[in-house]
Amino acid sequence: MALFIEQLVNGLTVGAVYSLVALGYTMVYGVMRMINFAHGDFFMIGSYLGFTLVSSALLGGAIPLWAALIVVVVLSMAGVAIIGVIVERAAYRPLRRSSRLTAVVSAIGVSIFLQNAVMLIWGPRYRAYPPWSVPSITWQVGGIYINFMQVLILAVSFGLMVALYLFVQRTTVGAAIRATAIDHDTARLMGIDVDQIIRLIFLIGPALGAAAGVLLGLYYRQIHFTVGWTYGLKAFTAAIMGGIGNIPGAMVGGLLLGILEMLGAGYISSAWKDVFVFLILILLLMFRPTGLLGERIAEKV
Amino acid sequence: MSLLELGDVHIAYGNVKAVKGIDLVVNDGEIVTLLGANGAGKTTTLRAISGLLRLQSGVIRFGEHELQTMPAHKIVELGICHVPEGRRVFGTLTVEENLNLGAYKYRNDPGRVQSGRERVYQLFPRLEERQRQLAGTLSGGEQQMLAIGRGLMSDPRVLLLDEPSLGLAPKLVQEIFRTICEINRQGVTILLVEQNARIALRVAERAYVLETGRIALSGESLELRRDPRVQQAYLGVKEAAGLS
Amino acid sequence: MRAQEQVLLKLNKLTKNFGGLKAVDVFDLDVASGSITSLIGPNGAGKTTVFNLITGIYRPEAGSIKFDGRELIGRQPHQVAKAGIARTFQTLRLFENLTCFENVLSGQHCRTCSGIMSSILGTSAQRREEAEVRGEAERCLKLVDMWDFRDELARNLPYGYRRRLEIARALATRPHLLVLDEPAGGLNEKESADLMELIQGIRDSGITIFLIEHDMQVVMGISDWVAVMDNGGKISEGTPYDVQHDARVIEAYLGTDNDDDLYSEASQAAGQRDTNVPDNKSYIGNTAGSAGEESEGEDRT
Amino acid sequence: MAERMGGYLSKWGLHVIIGIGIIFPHVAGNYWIDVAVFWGIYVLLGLSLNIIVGEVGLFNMGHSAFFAIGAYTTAILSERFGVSLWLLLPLSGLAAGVAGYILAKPIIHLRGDYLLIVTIGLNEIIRITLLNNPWGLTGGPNGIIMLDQFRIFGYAIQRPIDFYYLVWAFVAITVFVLIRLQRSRIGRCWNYVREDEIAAQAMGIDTRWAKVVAFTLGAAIAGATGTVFAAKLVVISPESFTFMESVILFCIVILGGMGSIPGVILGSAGMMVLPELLRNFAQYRMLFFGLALVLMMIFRPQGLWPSRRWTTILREGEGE
Repeated sequence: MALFIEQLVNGLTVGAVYSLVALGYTMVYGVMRMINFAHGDFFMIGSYLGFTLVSSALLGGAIPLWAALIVVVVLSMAGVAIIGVIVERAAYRPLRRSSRLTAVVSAIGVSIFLQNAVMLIWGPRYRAYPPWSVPSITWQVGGIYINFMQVLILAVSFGLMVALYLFVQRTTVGAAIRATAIDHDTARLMGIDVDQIIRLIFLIGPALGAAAGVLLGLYYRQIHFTVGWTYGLKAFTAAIMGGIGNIPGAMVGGLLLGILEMLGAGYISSAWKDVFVFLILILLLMFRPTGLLGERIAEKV
Repeated sequence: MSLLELGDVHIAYGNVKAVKGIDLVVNDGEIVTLLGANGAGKTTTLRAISGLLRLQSGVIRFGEHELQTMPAHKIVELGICHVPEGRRVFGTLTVEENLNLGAYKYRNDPGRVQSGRERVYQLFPRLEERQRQLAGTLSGGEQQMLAIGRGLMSDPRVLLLDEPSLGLAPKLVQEIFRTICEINRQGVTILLVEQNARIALRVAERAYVLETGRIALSGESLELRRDPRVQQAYLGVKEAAGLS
Repeated sequence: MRAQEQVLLKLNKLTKNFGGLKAVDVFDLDVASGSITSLIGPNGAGKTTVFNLITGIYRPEAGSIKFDGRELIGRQPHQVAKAGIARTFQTLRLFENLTCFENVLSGQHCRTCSGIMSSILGTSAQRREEAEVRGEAERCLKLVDMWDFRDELARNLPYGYRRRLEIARALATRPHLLVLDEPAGGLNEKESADLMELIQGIRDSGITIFLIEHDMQVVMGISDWVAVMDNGGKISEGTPYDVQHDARVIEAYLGTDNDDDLYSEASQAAGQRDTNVPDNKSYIGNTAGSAGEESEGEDRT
Repeated sequence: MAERMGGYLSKWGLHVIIGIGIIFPHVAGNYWIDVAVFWGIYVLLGLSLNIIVGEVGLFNMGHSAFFAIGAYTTAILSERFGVSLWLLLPLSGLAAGVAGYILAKPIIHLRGDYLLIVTIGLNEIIRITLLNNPWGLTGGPNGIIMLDQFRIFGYAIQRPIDFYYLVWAFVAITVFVLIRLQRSRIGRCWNYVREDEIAAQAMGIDTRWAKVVAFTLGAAIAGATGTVFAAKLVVISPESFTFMESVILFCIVILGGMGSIPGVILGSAGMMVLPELLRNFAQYRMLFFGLALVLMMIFRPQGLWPSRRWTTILREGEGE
């Protein structure tokens, strides 16, 4: 039982990170019907930016450590958001009227470009967040241990997700995002600048990915320029599990994936955990072809 | 007096020409209707005016502005609103959210949005009862009301209506058209695309008849209704006589 | 007299719901062999749903569909086609990026059998079959007078020809029953007249025709039998003449309200418009005008 | 051959290309011959994926799984039982084809992006399984060393130049087969499914069957290619069959132009030979490569050598 709860907490932690990244996939997909294969690289760049900021003098002690970490997260988010907007403008906007597969290949090109750019800047070897970047505090709650980073990850991720949810559901601009996702042309007839909405999506999505990147960098400490693909794939899986295009779906999908993965690692073996996860994904899609919260698409005849 | 003017407008989809040189004038305060069969280019013309389609050549003038190079959202801000064919309400948004989006250009002015909603609820009391409901759960007639109401939220000078009668029961069609007349009386100029020529020619002052991308006929509704060519092609008068 | 005719298609107590809404409600109809039978009714009455039930795209909740004595319910669309029912679609569904000739070739698929090996080896049986298939496609294209367009991509055709091409494609399956969903939709008068001639020609060649149409000129001009649908049920059937004079039909199309007040209001607004309203009956001839491009199912899904 | 390629090239142009192809290994160094060998292998893989993605329009981004099944079947049977490679060629194809059939059957109804993620998932499942060395069969991360070679009357095909002719002979045979298929009832029905599935059904085509056949055939060709790959590479390990590998294959098809055979040949050149040509830029080469992919898609979205039909739609898409 202790193992179960421990793996559940671990799963929630990793899952919250997946959710943040999955939100980027799902929002881009929702509005543009396009899988942004470079999204995992936004996550990766976030973790590198965070690494640089943490390693620099920022954590000098002028402000409490947890506040300094929040600053790092925010700055990395801002940096990656700018890159996201540039990528959209340069590599995706010219393709908006082409076939979806064309955009997929362009995104793969972007991904290769970003990975190699990071490799040239930060070097090809593994980098590690300095050990003093995270306070080694651990709490014992009812027989299980929870450390500082887990709390930070859960707090920041859930904070960001709630904020995003309220923004999308409660504001007029949020409604405009949902409207654009349903129907570009009609959204334009409402006076919504669809280009602007897409730019906004490419600001929010990569920023969330960057936050996830910093958090996971702090959690596992080691980062590498290829991790974007690994985590990107996981997050994409999470988005599909939840039903791609659906914002609560991405949140649920991420958490579910994290928990499944950690339970798989705990009860089966960590070597087979990904097989377990993908098998569940396939089974899920066999019975619910559009994911957990995905809309039923009945083709009009 | 002309508020909206199209000069020699050409539009193509790929290499298929949809509109081949249309000249059209809408005067301030009028209801003008655009008639024609499926595929004649009516909807294409409206989409060009509202900026959803680019022209191959030609001019669209609105007051002192030229619209043909303007993006759609700017055109809405100028005061032209297009209520698209098939209603196209945002089904997973509530009625109220749909209306608020109609007033997107006033999004920083909640008072204005509020008064806009009140005006719409006055025209369509049924929408007020359903303001919290998802638009997708409304009946066809209610969706059409919402689509028109949503259009009015931007406080347009010109309303482009595409097939408001489409798929509606005759009784509802009458209700919708009664409201259209009411909106016009409130000072909104209307350009109406309709397949239901009979009813369109009743509410409109003037009409243009499109045939395969060109204007085949135009004039006062009254005259057109008496024009044998129109009667034959669109009102089924000959067939009606044959039936009885 | 009608009882003596041989029934090719027999719909018995057909019922189909969409989320609680009865799209088709205990619907009965016989289509006589060798006839042209029309199904008319206001938008949303359930006509296209009946077609989708016959062709296997939807499965009814109850009822039976007997074609030539055999039950069709439970068969996949391609099995229905193979059994001898070909259809066209209200919103054209051509293979847009293929040529007209290739479009028509598709109809022969279910009448031929050469497989992968024989195609690779180019066996004599395969070559013979291929020649037959091409001959048949040529015949069908010539039948609708489109041989000159054989190498044109379907997407580049003018609207009227697109309708004809769909009919040619359906004919290439060598059907016993041809089901046409609004074949005259969007056609001008000349094109409609040509179409009527074409449809009659097809019937005379021994193929039974069942069609949905809004253009009353077409319906009344060519039908042997007309059924009227409203709210998912059949409200009338008979010869064109009978149906035109059925009070229930007139009501279904027109509503019972007197619409004078609408026009008097309108004329107040305009100043001086004619308020002379023609009598209800002549309105029937005009329903061509209300033919929509929308699929009927839309409101219901 | 010549007359069959006639749809794409003039007879004369084809002869010139074949001529250059025959002379090339006699003038080029071993390094470039090897590049050409791998190009040929990717052409085979690209052609096999083109059936699935290009002809039928199914989004398969896990194709290297079938390639892996073929390569491992070859390596295991060759090393443990000494089965001849000529026999393993069809056997590996069969194994991958059967796997393709079994895996495709339950998932083939999924739409676009959902199918995409499931194929990625299958790719990962198979890669991880190979990595975990089940029953000690696959050798885990180190893989299997396979020493056997293709032999023609005792002559082992080992030198790059021999491999070159072997691989491109396979390419020629595959192209011949695929052109035959493209122009047959089967090939046409794949295109109907890609264009409009519902209309295809209404024409009496069992679309599910058509999709499964395409998937199985594509997997089988990839599996057979695995045998050639195993013979060339000697060491077969899971890192040759990653998700990235599948992505490259996917890009080959799109880059070349969906459904186009010469497009696949050019597309593989773009994905395999171009990075080699960029070697002068040393560490910047992959950076340029990424950039080139993006620019290609922006300026030539229809692909390098699109099949006739796809040109039209994409050109019009741009114009709008």
